[in-house]
Amino acid sequence: MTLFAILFYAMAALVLLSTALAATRRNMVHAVLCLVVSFFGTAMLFYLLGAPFLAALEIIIYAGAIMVLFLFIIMMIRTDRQPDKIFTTGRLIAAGSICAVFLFALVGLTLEHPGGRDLLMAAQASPAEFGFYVFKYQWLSIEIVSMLLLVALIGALLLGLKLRRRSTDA
Amino acid sequence: MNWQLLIPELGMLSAAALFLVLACLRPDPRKAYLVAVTAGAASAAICLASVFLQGELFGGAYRVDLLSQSFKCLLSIGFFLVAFLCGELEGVPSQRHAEFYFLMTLCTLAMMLMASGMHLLIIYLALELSSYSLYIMVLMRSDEPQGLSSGLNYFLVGISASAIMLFGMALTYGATGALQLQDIAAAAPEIIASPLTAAGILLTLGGFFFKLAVFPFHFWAPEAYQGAPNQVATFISTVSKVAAVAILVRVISPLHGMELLVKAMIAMAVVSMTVGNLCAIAQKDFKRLMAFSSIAHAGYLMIGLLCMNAAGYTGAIFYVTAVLILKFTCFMVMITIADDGRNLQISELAGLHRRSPLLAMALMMALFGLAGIPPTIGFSGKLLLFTAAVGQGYLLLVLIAMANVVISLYYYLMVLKSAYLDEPPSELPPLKVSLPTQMMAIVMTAAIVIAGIYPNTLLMWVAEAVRSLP
Amino acid sequence: MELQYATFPFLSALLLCCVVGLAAILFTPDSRPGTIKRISAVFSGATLCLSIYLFMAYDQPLGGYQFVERLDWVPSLGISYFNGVDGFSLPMLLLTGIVFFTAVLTMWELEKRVKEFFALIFLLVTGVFGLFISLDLFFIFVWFDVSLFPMYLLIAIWGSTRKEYGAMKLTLYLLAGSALILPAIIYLVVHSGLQTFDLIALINAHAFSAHQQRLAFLMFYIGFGILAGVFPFHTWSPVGHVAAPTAVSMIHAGVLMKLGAFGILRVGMFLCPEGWQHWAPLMALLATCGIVYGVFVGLSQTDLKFVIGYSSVSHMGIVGLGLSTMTLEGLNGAVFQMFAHGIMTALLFSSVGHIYDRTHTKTISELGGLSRTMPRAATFFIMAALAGIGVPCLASFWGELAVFLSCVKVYPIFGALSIGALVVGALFMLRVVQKICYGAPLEHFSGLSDMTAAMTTPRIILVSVILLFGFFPGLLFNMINTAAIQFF
Amino acid sequence: MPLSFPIDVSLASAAAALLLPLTAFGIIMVAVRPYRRLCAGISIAAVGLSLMLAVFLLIRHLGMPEPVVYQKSWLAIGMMHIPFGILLDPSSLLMLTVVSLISFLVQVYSLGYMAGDPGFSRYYGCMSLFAWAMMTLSISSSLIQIYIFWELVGLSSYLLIGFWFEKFSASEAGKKAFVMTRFGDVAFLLGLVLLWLQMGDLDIVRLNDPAAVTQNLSPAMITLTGLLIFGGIVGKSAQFPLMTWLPDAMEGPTPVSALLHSATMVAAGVYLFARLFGYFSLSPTMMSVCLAIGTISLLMASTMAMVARDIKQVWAYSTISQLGFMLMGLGAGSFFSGVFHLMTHAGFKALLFLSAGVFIHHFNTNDAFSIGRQGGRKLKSATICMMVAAGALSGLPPLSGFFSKELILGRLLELGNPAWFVAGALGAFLTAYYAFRLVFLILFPKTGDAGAAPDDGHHHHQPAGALAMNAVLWILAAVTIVLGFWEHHVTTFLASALGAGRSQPIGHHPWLPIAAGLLAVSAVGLAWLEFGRKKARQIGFIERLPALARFFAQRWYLDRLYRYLLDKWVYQGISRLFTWNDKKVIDGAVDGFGGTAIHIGTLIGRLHTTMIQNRLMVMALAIVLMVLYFGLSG
Amino acid sequence: MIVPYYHVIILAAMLFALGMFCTLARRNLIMILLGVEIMLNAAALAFVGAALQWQQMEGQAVVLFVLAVAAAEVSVGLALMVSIYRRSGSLDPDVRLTPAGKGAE
Repeated sequence: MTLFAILFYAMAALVLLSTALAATRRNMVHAVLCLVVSFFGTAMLFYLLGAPFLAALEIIIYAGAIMVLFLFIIMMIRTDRQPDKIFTTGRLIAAGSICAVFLFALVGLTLEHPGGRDLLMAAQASPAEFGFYVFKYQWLSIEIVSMLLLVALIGALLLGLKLRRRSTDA
Repeated sequence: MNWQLLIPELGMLSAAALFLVLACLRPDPRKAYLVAVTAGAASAAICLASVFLQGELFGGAYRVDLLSQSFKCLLSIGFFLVAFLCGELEGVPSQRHAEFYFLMTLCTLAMMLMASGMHLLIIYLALELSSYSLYIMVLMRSDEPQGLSSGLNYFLVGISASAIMLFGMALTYGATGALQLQDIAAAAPEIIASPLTAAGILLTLGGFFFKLAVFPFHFWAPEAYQGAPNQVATFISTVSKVAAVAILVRVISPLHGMELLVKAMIAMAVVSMTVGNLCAIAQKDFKRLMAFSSIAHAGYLMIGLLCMNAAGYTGAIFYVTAVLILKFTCFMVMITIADDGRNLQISELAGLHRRSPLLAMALMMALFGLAGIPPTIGFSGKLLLFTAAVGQGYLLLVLIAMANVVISLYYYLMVLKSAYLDEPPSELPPLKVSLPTQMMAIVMTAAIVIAGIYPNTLLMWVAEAVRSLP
Repeated sequence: MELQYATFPFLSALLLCCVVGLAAILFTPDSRPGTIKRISAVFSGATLCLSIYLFMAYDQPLGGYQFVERLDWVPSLGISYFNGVDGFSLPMLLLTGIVFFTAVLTMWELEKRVKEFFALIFLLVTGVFGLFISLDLFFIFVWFDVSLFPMYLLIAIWGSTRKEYGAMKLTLYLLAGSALILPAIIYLVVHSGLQTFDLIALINAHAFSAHQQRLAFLMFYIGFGILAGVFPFHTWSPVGHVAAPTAVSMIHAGVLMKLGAFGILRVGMFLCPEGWQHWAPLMALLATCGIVYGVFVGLSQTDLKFVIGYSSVSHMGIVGLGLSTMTLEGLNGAVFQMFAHGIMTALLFSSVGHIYDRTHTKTISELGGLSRTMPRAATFFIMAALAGIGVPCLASFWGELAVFLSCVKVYPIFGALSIGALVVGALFMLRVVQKICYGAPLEHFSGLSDMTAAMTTPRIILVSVILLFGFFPGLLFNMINTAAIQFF
Repeated sequence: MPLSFPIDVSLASAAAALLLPLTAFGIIMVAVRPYRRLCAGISIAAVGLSLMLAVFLLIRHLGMPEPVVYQKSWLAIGMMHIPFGILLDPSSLLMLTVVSLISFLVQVYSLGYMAGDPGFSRYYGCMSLFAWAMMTLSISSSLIQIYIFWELVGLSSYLLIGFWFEKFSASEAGKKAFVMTRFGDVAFLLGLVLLWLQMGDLDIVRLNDPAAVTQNLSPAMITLTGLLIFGGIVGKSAQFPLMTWLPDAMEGPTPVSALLHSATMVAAGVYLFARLFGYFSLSPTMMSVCLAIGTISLLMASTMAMVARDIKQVWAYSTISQLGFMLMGLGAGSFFSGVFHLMTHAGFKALLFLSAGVFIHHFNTNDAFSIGRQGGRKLKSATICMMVAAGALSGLPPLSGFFSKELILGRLLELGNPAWFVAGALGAFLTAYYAFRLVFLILFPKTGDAGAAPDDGHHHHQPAGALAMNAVLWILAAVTIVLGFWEHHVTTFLASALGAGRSQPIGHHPWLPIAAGLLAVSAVGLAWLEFGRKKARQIGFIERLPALARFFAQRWYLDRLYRYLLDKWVYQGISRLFTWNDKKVIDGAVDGFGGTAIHIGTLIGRLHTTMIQNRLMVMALAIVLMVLYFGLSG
Repeated sequence: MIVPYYHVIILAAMLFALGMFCTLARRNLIMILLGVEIMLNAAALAFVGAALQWQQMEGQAVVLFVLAVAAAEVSVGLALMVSIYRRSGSLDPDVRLTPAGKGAE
């Protein structure tokens, strides 16, 4: 077992643990913070799996921007009015068993898959290479994503405008 | 790089840009409407003109052929038709009309990209683009609680489906090492036969099934239809379905021989049809009923897709064209009656035969078409689908589908009963139907009947388009 | 099978008559119901004349399909516009022409939504004519459905007792039948390997295995059989007939139910002879059940139209029995019975319709003494009832005789049972006649006027036809035989 | 150019005889219904001409050696070959003459009887229809043709019984007659079809040819078909057990009763038996059954007649009993006796009814006691004619009935078992008893002799009508008196009739005529003792046993039994069961199916309105299951 | 050489299952959104692993776009949540929005 492997498993454990915590925290602030930890772990995994640029982006965008946005909103909203029980027992069991079966099925499929047991070869995509690749071969996707972000922007704007209009009305 | 191949898309993009500019200028709604109709007509004309373009872009990631161009024609025609209905866009605040058209244009553009995309990433992103445009369009409903709750539903189901699809793509990519459709199909046979690949592809298809509203990805549909502005519901039930079929035909066609996938699709088709039709029986709201009927039609469309042969694809494409025309006609009638943008209850159709015989007849033909009764285009479509299915040996599936047709007939007849039979509680004035709407009703009725009696031309075109599949 | 191509497209002209009539009605303004009625009468009269002409002009010694027209329609699917008539379809055309014309005349006093009514009737009849002349499976199915779906509106708008329920039940039930027919058609077309819907080509190909034929025939039998009122799929019939307005009842019981039997014959038996052979005992059993069951249930009905509805079930059972015998006489008898029952039941419904229009009731116990109050209407009713009983020299006797003869030969027990049902059949018809026509005239009906001369015209036509073919059954049998003989 | 194609005179006149009444029917029903007298005129002229043609044919074919057959195909499809034919042989010619004669006379009589009735034209129309059907039946050349006209005869009977349809009892009686005879007809049809299938055709000449029959049919089959066909005879001739419709049929106008329900139509059954005599005689079982049924009917009907008060009822019972008597004769193997009795019976029974009709018409009552009390005997010609006819019915020499009865009794004697003869004699005795019981009741009323009854000529209707009625009575009376003396001529004439060759010889016992005469006279004497003489209490010996009298008066409770069976088994039993089944089971299943679909739809529809996560859960579950399936099957 | 490919997949599947669990079980709209984010993240991880297995950059490129999509999703989603919260004062997914004009402000 190489150092890489040890690191991988450790990070995997960290990610799983923090994600599990995030999924089960009653306090949403705690949940988001746990998730931030999880994303850090994921970024490490990205790095281990040869995507240093993505690891950076993961931290910047996911942990940095998105989670902070979540935090803002959660703070904006008074959380004390939330329902006391985060889980109803029935739903907990149902959701748990669905997820467990899903996991079981996927693991089974994966184990059967030919070539699944090959060890991964370590490789590294340098940011420059990566950027070059993306803008050479995937620029249509970039265009689409830019439009997507525009739409999201307009959408958020429209929703926000509605709110403002409502509060001025009121 | 041959830019000409992108002419339809570029046309749409420039229309979108135009609306973005207009949004800043805040024109009056009437003007925006005229621009939209013009843009729709122009884009339809452009698409028709560019129908015989052929070629590949981005190393095969973007394919322009007769199939994609035909779909683009359908999409732009659908766009034009929906834009045509926006003359009384009462469901959306009047100062937001330009943004509304912008989103609609962008959504259509995204669907066009889907029709040509050969790379899962492009397809995924285009799908997301169209979905997000639709989320926002649903949320633009001026009756806010309706819009919000349905938008929420639509959004949550949509992002879940998109996450599932992404994960499926990851699995597929992991198994085959490719994201381009041709390369996926070219993977080693033992990889193709592996259940993990099948599962990956199934989950990937989930995103498209979500667009098509096939069980179990259909849960957004009733709420979204009900809560969306009427025109948006029209758009979702017509144009969006065309796009879903376009992409499904693309994605599924290289995968023939995947037994597991076919089985899963059979199950989904059967459940969709049955759930859609059974639920529609109990509905009072016209749009909600249409939503469930859309789910059922998605089930019929699946029959064509799961045949995984040219006949099946021909049937599916023909049928989705039929659905486009038929659903549009229904919604046109509904929008004309509910001229203040409210949700139409089926009981409000009462006395329609007297208030506007023309619309009543159009509605009747459209409903019979949806039920698949000859001589309507809906029947020709079903015939093609079922012929393909029986050809593949799925007789039982066809019998189930026919049983569903009978169930569906029940609620279509209930609607018809309202329109033709019931008397309104108080005498209502004759409907004011504008001349263009009248013309449109006549054109649509004629199209329904003529394509039902003489489907040859359309059929030849579709078959030719399917032949251009790689 | 011989195909004689037509020099002039008479069959298309027949269809065109209906379509042009439909268009003419649609373009006449609502406000002129009189004109609409006249247009309807003219065009339906034209179809009648054409069908009579076709009947007379058919070259019987030559046999086979005549007046054939053919046009490729959807070549890629093998669909063609392919029409032709033989000895089975000509009597049906004649029947349709007669019933259609008389039904239009019967509704002369209609006042409610005249335009829509006649338009729908024309649409319906277009489908009926189309099915009878079509030799292409695609068109057969198309016409089949075209003739069914106007039914819903016709019953639901202009009907009476529980009309919405009846209309819905009838339409759904019948279309459930067509839900079996379409898969069966597709199944055969696909498995023939010919990629064609051409009925004649499929018959001549003999391409189907016994198993395929059995499966397909069963589907055809049930699918078309629902429309033909085959027990136990008959319950739509009384309910629907009770609800329907007069002309619709006439056309429906008189022509549409025949459509079902004709479908079994034309599609099921021609295409799947082995399937026919295999299921014939089942057909005989169900038909006998229908015959016996229909009369007994009819015996205790309180609504006049229910009684007639169940008599239809019973009479159509005779048709089914004839088809199941697989003998020349049985086939002849079945088709003859189809014709005779069509005319007879049209007469019954038109008389009842008139009675209902005047008295506003169909409940048997509320009627009485009509022979005194409305002698003409009552006379027509009695004539029809007598024809229904199977009195000789009225048309339906011959059909029944031929069917019973062949049935006793093939299925002695079923034959004996069906013949036995004649007693109850007589009892239940005469019971109704007695209750409503006989007895002292009722006070509150004394002011009612009898049929006007105009209203008697359609009934007189029907009675004359019954008598004509009652005295000269050969006119019809010889025609039918030209087609039936090719089976044996 | 002169028309010159060979016209067979016999064919032409037979065809004309058949066509005339049909034409009359058509003209009356379609064209001239409003003109009442014209209707009557047309009808009577048609049947009169037919009568003349029939007589002409009879004379022309006197002593013919072979039956003459003309046939034309009516319908020929596969093996279903239905000829329309004319078969002229002695029996058919005689029957034709009898039918046309009685029809003619009755129609003339009806001029008076039916005068003023609102349905006058309809009446004559139906009469013409009947005449056509019955005449065609008599000279039919094939069994299927007989069946067809047999049904038509039944139809006209239905129409005429229910002629006064406003009366519930009349319409009910018509229905009953039709349905009950239908019972027999169904058996007839079944037997006919079986026979057809075995023989290939139903030619009567061929059926009477023993060689042809035995070649094609096994003995068991002969018996089976024979019995089934006999069922039809039982129905039409009102024999046990299908006899109860006939007394009810008296609800029709009296001339109708005279014509249809005594003289001609009901005799069609017996006639059919005679027609197929050669065929039936091949099966001894069949003949015994016929004999037994005839005997039972004879005795049962006689007992019923002994206690009836209604004048027409009595004659109706006597019809049943006399038809039974004919069947006894035929069943015993004697062709001539049966046919001859059929003819004499036609004459005197018509006379009985027509004279009864005069009483009924005059007094507006059917009750014999009441007629007697109101001075029935004042109607002289009617009374005399009735006495003549009753004498013939009783078998008093030298009236026609005496001869024919004697023939039958003579044949019965030849049978091994004396019981048949005893039963026959008993029947004859009872017949004479009840016939004269009625005569004496009318002649010698016991109380309230209201002598104010007007004379023969004083009627409230047109004298012309009355004249017609009386003339007919006298003609028939003359026939009744003289016919018996032609016994020998008739038998020789009949010798060449179809099937007559298989007739068994009739025993000739010199004592038999005397014995028969004495029997009749003694029965009349008994009736005189009980009803006729001055001190008679007018209570018959049966009436002294009230239980028995009630039993007879209730027609042995046969009617009650049928009514019970019809109500309990058919209406409330099978019919109700089937209706229930139709509503609840078959239709219930259909509706239930629809209802369930709607219900399930509502339920699933509700799922679509619950919390979003429930729906996501279902979505996830479905996906997971599919993936799991992939995993398990992979 | 680091770890077998299927370990990465299983890890991603576990993450995905956790995300799904969060989405299905949490009675809070924001947590549902959060669950979807976890699912997207799991997919991204699977892509990176697959990219390494096939030694391609395509898979990594996808992840880049996934990040963008996630951002769009969160912006729209959170705006929606806030709207709903403003209207109903609750983030319960079972919330029934009151008709217009009667918002719980």
